[in-house]
Amino acid sequence: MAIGVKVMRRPEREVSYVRATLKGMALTFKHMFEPKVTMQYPEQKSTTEWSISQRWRGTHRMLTDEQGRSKCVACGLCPQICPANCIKLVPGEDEQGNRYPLIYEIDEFRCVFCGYCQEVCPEEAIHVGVHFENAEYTRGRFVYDLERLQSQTHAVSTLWDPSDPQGE
Amino acid sequence: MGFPHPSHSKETVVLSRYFGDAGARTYDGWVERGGYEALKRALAMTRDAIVEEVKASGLRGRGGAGFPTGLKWSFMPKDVVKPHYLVCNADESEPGTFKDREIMRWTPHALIEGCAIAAYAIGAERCYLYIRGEFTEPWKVMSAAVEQAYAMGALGADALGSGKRVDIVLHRGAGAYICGEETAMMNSIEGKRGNPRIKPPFPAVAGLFGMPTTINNVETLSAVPHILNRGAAWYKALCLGNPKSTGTKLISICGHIQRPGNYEVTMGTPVKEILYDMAGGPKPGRTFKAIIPGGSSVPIMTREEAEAALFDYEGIVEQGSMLGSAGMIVMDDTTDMVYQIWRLARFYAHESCAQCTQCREGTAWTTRILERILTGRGKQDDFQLLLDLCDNMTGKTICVLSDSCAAPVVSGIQKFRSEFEAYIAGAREPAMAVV
Amino acid sequence: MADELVNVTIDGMPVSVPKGTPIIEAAKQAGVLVPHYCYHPSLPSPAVCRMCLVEVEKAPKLMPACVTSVVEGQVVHVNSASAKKAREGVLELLLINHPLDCPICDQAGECELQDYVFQEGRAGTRYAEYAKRYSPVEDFGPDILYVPNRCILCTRCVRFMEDVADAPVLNVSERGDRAYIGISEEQKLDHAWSGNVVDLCPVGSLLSKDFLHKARAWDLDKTASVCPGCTQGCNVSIDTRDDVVIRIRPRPNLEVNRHFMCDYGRANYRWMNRGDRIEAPLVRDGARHTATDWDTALARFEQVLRGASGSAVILATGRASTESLGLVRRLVDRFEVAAAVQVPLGEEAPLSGVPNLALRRERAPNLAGAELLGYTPQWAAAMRQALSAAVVIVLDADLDQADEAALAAAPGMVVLLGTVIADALRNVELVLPVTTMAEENGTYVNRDHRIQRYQQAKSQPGMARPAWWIAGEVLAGPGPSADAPSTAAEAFELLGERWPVFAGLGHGDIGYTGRVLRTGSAPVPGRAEGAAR
Amino acid sequence: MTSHQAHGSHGATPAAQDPVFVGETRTKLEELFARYPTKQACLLPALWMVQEVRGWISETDIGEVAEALDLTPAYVKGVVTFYTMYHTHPVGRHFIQVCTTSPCNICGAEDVVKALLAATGCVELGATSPDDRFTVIEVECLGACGFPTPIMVDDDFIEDVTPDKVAGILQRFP
Repeated sequence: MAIGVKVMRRPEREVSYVRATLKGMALTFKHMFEPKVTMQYPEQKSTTEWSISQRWRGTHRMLTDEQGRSKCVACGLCPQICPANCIKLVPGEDEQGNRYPLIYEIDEFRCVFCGYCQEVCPEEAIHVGVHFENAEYTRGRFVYDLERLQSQTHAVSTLWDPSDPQGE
Repeated sequence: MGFPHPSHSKETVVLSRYFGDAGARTYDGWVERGGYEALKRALAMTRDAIVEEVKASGLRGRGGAGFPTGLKWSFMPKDVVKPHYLVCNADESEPGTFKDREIMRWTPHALIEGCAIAAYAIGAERCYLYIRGEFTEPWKVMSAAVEQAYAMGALGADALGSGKRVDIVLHRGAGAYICGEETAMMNSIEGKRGNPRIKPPFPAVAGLFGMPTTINNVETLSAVPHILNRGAAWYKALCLGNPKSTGTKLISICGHIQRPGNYEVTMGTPVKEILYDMAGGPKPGRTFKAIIPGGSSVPIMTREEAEAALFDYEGIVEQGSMLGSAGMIVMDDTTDMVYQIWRLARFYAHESCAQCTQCREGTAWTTRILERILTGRGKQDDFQLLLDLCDNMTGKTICVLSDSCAAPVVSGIQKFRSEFEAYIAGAREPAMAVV
Repeated sequence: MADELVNVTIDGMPVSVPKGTPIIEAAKQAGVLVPHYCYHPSLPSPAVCRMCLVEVEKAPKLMPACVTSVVEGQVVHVNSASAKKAREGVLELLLINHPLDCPICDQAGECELQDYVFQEGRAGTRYAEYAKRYSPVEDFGPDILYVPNRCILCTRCVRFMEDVADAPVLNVSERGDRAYIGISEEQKLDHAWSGNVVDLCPVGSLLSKDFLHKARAWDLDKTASVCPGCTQGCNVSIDTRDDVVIRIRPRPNLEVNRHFMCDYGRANYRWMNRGDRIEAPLVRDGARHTATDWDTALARFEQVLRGASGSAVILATGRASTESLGLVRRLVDRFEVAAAVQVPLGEEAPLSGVPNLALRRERAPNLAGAELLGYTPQWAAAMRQALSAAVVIVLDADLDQADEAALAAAPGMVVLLGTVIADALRNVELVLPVTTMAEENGTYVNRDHRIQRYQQAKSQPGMARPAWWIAGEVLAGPGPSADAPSTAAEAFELLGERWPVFAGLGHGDIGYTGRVLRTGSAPVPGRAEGAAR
Repeated sequence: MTSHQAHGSHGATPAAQDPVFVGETRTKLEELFARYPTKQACLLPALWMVQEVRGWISETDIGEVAEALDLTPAYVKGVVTFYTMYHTHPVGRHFIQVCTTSPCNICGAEDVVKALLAATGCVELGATSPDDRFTVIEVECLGACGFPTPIMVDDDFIEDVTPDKVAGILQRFP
């Protein structure tokens, strides 16, 4: 050799691709038999290990009484407390002289999901929901009227309880 | 005398001498028995002299408060520039008391005489005699007597030929305990709801129709003729040791006792003597458990307390209660104290005039709590609640009706707590069904 | 005041008040509010709510502050432990039968029960196991509902009708806890001043049908104003929400209306919310009007005035402010002028318990002010003259059809300073949008020559401006001018130059309770200190 | 509560009637005016007169009293409802009031009430018996506590009533 090339001698064990491949394969195979963490989302909504918190604050739901009427008495506290100003409420009076909401609309686009409306509601009528699937075809559909709010069926949020700060 | 029983030797019979004597009801009969002498004498005296005489006698209001009568009269303005009124309180509605009723039934002219003297003494243009609506018989007797007194010239423009005017007008109540309270009575006479008024102004300044007014009880006024006839010194001497309480007092005794009725005693007589000697003691085989000494509005006394007490204004207070209107309600060992206290609370809830919040809501709530205990649903917390409520009802309202409701409840809890406990613990059968 | 003064100490604060003052009023001066329900400064006090019990040193028990007069050297503790405990007790009792319906109660937010319970009531109830008293809502009168469940029997309403209105159509019925406010089947609560019972009610027991469910109290913006209903000039508060007038309520002024106002005044607000308003200046361009800017419009106005000669007529609404009437009057000073204000007439309805207080026949709030400024109420005469005048200025007057037709046909120049425009007047020379009294600051002079200020309660529509601004700009001449008034207060100061009665007086001097003008004439009889009995 | 609130089983209010204050009653009323400084003070006596004539006090009567005394009907109504002895509903021919307050209560007043209800055929307190003969109510203290149990039948005051005496007493009131 005209020029002196230094040939390094590497240990056989460390340069063998066979070994590395096998190692990689072993890992792959190992995962094939381990429990899966991926949830098949649209088909599958929750698993025993994973579901959204009961304190999740998503789009609203209006609860109804036994007769199917909304529990709301149009007291006006939720539009008052709403920091995003997204609740529109016009009170009315029915034939029995009961106060009820003539118009009750929540603009879910404006909503910041703070949950104050649920917290302030003296009748436990309006609730934020444990719900996150909000796709619509038009923007207008995000203004939920009373009928829409009442027809929601998802679970309602359990707000943070100051007397049990650690609790779920 | 112990009407309807014959007079007992330990009684001092002054006012009740003619109880049961139908002859004393007529004008002539009354004059025969020495009537209208005092009025004649009074009309010849100056107004101040009468007031002084009554002051000297030590006579105190027999309606409950025990305020010196002569002193009360002296509060009336001397110069009669506007009408003055006298009101005679014959709205005897305190449960347990029925003495004024007998005075009016048997000796109406004694009362008329007393009214006339008092009216003259305070310069009253007119005396209104407020008789409770339920007293139909006394009303008839009094109406007839007043009519006769007018016809015979004892009342009217020229009373007994003295040239002085004395007028008495009978006014019938219509069923309201609270109208026995003096300011409520004035409202009732004025044709208003019988709501007590806030004091001041006191009646002697602005009372009936806004004019100076004096209000006296039937028994007080009936005693006045005797004082004028026999002198203040005689009356003052009717006293057993305590110079602050003088004269005789009619006691109404009712409830679990051998001889219920009215007894007239000298102030200061031991209560034991009254209960056992005069009224005959408990029914056979029974013992006394509780005594309410002054109509339903005063604290309940246990037997021991009552037996230790002397019967006068101060003597009863010493034993933790009040003389009140001297209507003694006697309860023996068969009595369910919780039930009776509930019954009293219900009485006050029914009679509250609805003005003051504590009384309007408090009496009704007290009744409900006691009702709950009686149905066997009581709780330990109820004691504290009742005491809190009663504290809130005492000394905070216009009149003393709510205090009166609180008194038996508080004293009942203090003295008969075990009976309440028995209901609460379920050791005793509920006295009431849950509605 | 010549009254003897008494020194008392209330919660550690020494105050001097006239002899005979109740503790509750003395406490107000010491800055201490004694909670109360039955007491009201304009009503006789029965001391029945027992809420105002205070501890007075050396007194054996708690004293009701509303009926206990102060005594020299008295030491009062409003917030001592015993007084607080008593109040807590009263609140607990008031609440045992009171429904928890604040969410649907119109009074919520301005409810004295709510306030005091929040302030010092018990946190929980001890009455939980019992059913509350229940009675259905009753219809008391044309505008009043009674909700017995909420009633705390303070009897303010009964006393108002009995002692102030002198028409005892309300009573306390029954007794004990069965008691309620009753009314006879034969009589309704339809007195001309009955609406006051709604204001007097410390809770939501008496409700106005007109206001029912319309707004929550906390949504309302309140503006100090003067009632535009009649010449009495009751002080009011205009309550608006989002620029819409929702209700009018009385504002206390012991010299004028004490705490009251009549039902006519209360209902007289719908015109303030009218939607069909003129929003831009309109100038006639041939046969039709064209909307334009203010510079053009004001220039045209000036041109009209400069070009005309002879007589001028002003036809003004009785609701125009002193500032507007004065400056508009000054516009036509060089003419021979006939100026009239419109004074609709109605029935007089006095409130007998308050001297010199009534809904007046003359339903024009600024009649006295207009007269001081040279206007007369001779409407028909002015109308006749208008048909031959060179210039006619119509200041928001409410014309009938015949007058409109006559004006449209009049030979002179007609300038309409208005809020709305009638079809018949579509052809006048110039239409200038002005604000209503709810949309501007200004003053009214009432029948007793008391000048009182009102404030802007809502924003003006479009380009509308107060009439004094228009007149001021025209008087100052074309182009930007420092002389033109830019506020009502500046406009008011210009009046003094011409009418000495207003000289030396500014809005700041008038304040919020008004001031009687020195008109030189004798004061109106009966204008004593407006004390009720 | 014992009271007159309970609606009697009685039928509708009687048809339009002649006024109460005519002839003799009017004279009596005018005599009353002289005894009090105000007309208003005659309210209680005037209401008693009405009840004597009518048996109870109706809205119409309230109107008439109000007019006679220069008061308003509402005011009079407030007073009428305050006092328990004025009937605001029709009652039976004989009105029976039984005292059941403590002193009488401990002496057996409740048994007297039961006996009276059974003997008169009244369904409950405050109701009128089917033959319109009796109305029984409990009242608070008649003021004859020493003679338990006192009852009042119309204006007759009867003392010492026990359950076994009830039938005999009722016979006296056809």
